Amino acid sequence: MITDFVQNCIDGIMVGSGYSLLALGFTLVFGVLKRLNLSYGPSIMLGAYVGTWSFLNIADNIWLVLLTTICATVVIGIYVEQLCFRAVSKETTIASMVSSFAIWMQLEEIALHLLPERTYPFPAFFDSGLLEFGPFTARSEYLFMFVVMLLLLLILHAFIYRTRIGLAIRAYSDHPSASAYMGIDGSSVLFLAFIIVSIIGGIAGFLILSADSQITPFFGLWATFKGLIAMMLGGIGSLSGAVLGGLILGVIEANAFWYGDPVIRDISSFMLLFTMLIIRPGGIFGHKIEIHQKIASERV
Amino acid sequence: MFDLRSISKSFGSLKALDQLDLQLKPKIITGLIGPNGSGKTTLINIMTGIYAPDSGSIYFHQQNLTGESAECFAQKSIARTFQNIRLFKRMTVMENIMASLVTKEKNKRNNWFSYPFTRNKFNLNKAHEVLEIMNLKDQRNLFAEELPLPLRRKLEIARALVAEPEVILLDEPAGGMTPSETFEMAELINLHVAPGRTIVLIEHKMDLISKICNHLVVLNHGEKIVEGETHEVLSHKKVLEAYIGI
Amino acid sequence: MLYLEDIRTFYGEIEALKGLTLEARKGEVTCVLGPNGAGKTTTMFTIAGILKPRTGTLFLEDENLTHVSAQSRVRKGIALVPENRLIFPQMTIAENLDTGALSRPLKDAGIQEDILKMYERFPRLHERKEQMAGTLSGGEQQMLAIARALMAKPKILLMDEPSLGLAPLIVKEIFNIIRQLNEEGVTILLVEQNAKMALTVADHVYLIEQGKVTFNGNPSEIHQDEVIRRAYLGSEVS
Amino acid sequence: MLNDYLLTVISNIGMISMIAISAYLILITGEISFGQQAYFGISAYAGSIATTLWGWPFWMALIFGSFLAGVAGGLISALTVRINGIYYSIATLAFAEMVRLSLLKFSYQFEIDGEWIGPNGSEGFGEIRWIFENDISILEYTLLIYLVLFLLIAFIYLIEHSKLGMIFRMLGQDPLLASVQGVKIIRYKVLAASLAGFAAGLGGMLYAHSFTYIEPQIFNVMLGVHSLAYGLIGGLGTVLGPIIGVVLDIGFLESIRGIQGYRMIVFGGLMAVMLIFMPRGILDEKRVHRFKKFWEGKTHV
Repeated sequence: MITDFVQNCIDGIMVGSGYSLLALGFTLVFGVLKRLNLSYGPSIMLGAYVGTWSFLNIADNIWLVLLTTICATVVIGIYVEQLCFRAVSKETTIASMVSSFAIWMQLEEIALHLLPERTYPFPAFFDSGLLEFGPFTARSEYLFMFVVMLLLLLILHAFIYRTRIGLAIRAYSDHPSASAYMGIDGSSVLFLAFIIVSIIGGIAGFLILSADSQITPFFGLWATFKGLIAMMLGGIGSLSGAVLGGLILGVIEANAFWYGDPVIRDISSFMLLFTMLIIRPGGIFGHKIEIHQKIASERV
Repeated sequence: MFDLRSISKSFGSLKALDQLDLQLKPKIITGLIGPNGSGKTTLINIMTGIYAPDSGSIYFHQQNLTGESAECFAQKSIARTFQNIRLFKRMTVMENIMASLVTKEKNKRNNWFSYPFTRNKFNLNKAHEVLEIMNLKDQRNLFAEELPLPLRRKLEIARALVAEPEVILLDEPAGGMTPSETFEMAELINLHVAPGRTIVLIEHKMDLISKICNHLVVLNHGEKIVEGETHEVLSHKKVLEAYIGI
Repeated sequence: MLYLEDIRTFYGEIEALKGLTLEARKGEVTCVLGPNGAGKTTTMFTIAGILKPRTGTLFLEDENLTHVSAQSRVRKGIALVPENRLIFPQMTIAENLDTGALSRPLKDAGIQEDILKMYERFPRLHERKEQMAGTLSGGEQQMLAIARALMAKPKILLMDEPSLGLAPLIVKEIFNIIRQLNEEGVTILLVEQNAKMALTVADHVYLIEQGKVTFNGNPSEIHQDEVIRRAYLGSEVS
Repeated sequence: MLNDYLLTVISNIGMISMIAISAYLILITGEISFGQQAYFGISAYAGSIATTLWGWPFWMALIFGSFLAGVAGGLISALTVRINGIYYSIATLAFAEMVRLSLLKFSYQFEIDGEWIGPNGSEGFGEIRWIFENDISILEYTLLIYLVLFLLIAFIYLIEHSKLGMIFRMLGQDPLLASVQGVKIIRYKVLAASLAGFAAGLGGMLYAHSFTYIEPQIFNVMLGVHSLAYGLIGGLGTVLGPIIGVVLDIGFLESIRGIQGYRMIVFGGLMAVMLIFMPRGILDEKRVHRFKKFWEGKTHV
């Protein structure tokens, strides 16, 4: 009984690390823009489609797939940034969000024109295998994904917290007007953030899909949902919150799946999200200080 | 009538108001002055229910309003304007004025679906009256965001006036205006806004204050330092000290 | 050092600065006084490049900066301590200081050293260096804002109402810091409402009203309250 | 002349217009709901159960389904009054997905004429035979849809020109200012959400009876976001805005054969570009006002 639970948690954390990466992408962009980019998932999906296309039509080389996936995701990311966020005026947050949804539909259809079948195989790094650790097991491709995700999280963390560019991004998302006084150029921060987030998205998409070893057009919606839920669970704008939110989502899903079925798994994650938004909108790890700041900024 | 008893309010580590007592005198213009950050706007926000005080109590006509919502304050016939002008941007001047009548109509026959609300004779007459007073008649079909700043300030006052409130709190009604516009505003307040009403006026332009206020309250660091007749207060030593330093 | 000539700045259609001419000399504290709405903050924003003047010129040490962006002006040596401090509330104090050095070239090795110097100057910041800046008190936030601006190694430090919303005792402390900085050779342009405090540190004073300079001279000349009284409390009161 | 395909497109426009109006009602009160499809779905299921399993008359079932959807809308709004902006949007999305997924688990079947009829989880709910049993042609049903749509538009039009409409717009533009004018914000937010739920419910119930088969997958987030987009394209200045959006998408783009297969690329791109220049749609408040003034000027002469 308890071993089942522990096993579920292990599985959940492995899958959850993928959610964490997606959530990080959402959080970074939302922190900088203060607007929601719905087309993040679909742009990763289209990027992965381009990767699959190159796998099928150019060469059977995993590194080529990785490279094309990342490059394509970055290009699409820039397209979204220019069209939905730079061009649309800042006061109309609704317009940006709906515009990013419009691009979502566009990306999905482009993907279907690129590869019209329902599913395609996505290359895996190596063949599936079951590793045993005492009473617990882990599938090797998920373990690999988990380890790479962890590495990526560490690199990203170091980038955001240890480099000057990371510092500038954080300063801008913390207080855009104050950052202007420090000589930070807002629009280049925005551009940079989109590129970084697209690279993360490309890698995350590649890892998740290669563990699944197949790709479908539903991946866009799936990625947007999982990323959004994980971000909201952890609390908007907090990087560590996004990581933890992803892991928690993974663990809950794995357990709900084990004790229930796929539908119960999905219901439970949405139920968790809904109740949390009502009871604690700031997220499980939302900073208290954020609330203070909100009060201060609302001073009439 | 308006009675504030030892009101305190802090924002984090900043003490905006500290044990402040204030009794408004009815039917005159009370000027509220003090250097930047002395708590004037916070006080107005407390007097309109936007903030609840951390401690202390608020009485209006002997009725305890402490902790009530902004809606409740508004329905007690207290109106206000904002320092950073707040208008319904995507409504016309006329609609902005009508918006103020939505909850304060005295005309009982005009119920929910009395159609159409914005063409109702009773409301229209009232709105036109106010537009006439504030010289906004020619702009009545413009959108609020299309107006230049002085007219926006006037529109805010018009919106407050149309509900025929007992108390109007004016937060820098001449902020950002030129001397001639300020002069015009002073005339307007004196002739049309003030008669028969209790007015609180926050203003930095001392010319305006000394021209139209009968009574002054000076705040500094969230405390009331001086209160009294305008001319006495302005030549009070403490006031100058508050403004130009310790 | 810094020279503004005939600057006219507009907020939309409102002319906030109507031909402002002003000079800040090297190594001095130049103080701009004036009532609310006179255009003090607009002056600061124009110098920092956040607002673009419609006409006029701005020189920093013989270099014309009139058409230079706000980002490059920080690099050229103009640092601003903004009104209301505007520190980054969700970053630690150490990180806030780091952001100040963002305008310095990447290879500048002295950054860590300068941070240590700041801690030496403001021991209270040192004690709390891993704390979120939003949890600091008003006075500490002001110190942080000053330290952050100094991290850019500015040629001239602009300070916009450093005493705003602070208790009298802390205001004194802040002005002690300003005096100390000036003694160390930092050029400062100070905008203040608290005239009395400002005059204790000023080498040169400008009084602005309605976007124009109405007085320009030594603090000793202005000390005879009359001018200030007129500017702050109106002309009708004697 | 009016072939069945064309009639289906026209009746589709009518039914989708109702959920678009529902999203529009929330939009003018200043929030973005990703979850109006939930109310569409609730009413589709409830109304169909009422006619098919309980044998209720059509009109009663229509009111019942929509009323249930309205109550659900009000309830969710009352639960979420404390949150706004992105938090509200995500909360509505979460609720809608919960409804959709619960419908996958929802089974309620009766044996009628030797056949098991009723919703059965992911297999959906077929045999909603009201149209066939009463021998109603597609044309007649289309007319019925447009009668309901007309009544709905008339009702919303009335509301928009009454005090209530003014209050909704006040809430949407500046809630704090609205409360300073004495508007009880929570009450009207809940009211607007109930009305929106009701409007979506009308569409959902009619939809189920038009297609005779529904499944939870129909009520996914795509439906909700589309209905949101219709209002933003058509314009937030008048209730006719969302309908223009629907007509543009379903009527116009679907009928151009040349772009078959590229519809979303064209529509998505068009929408993104349009939102840059008209962030509040074609018929935004300003254009509506100008049009009214122009019209008044003409009639006065």
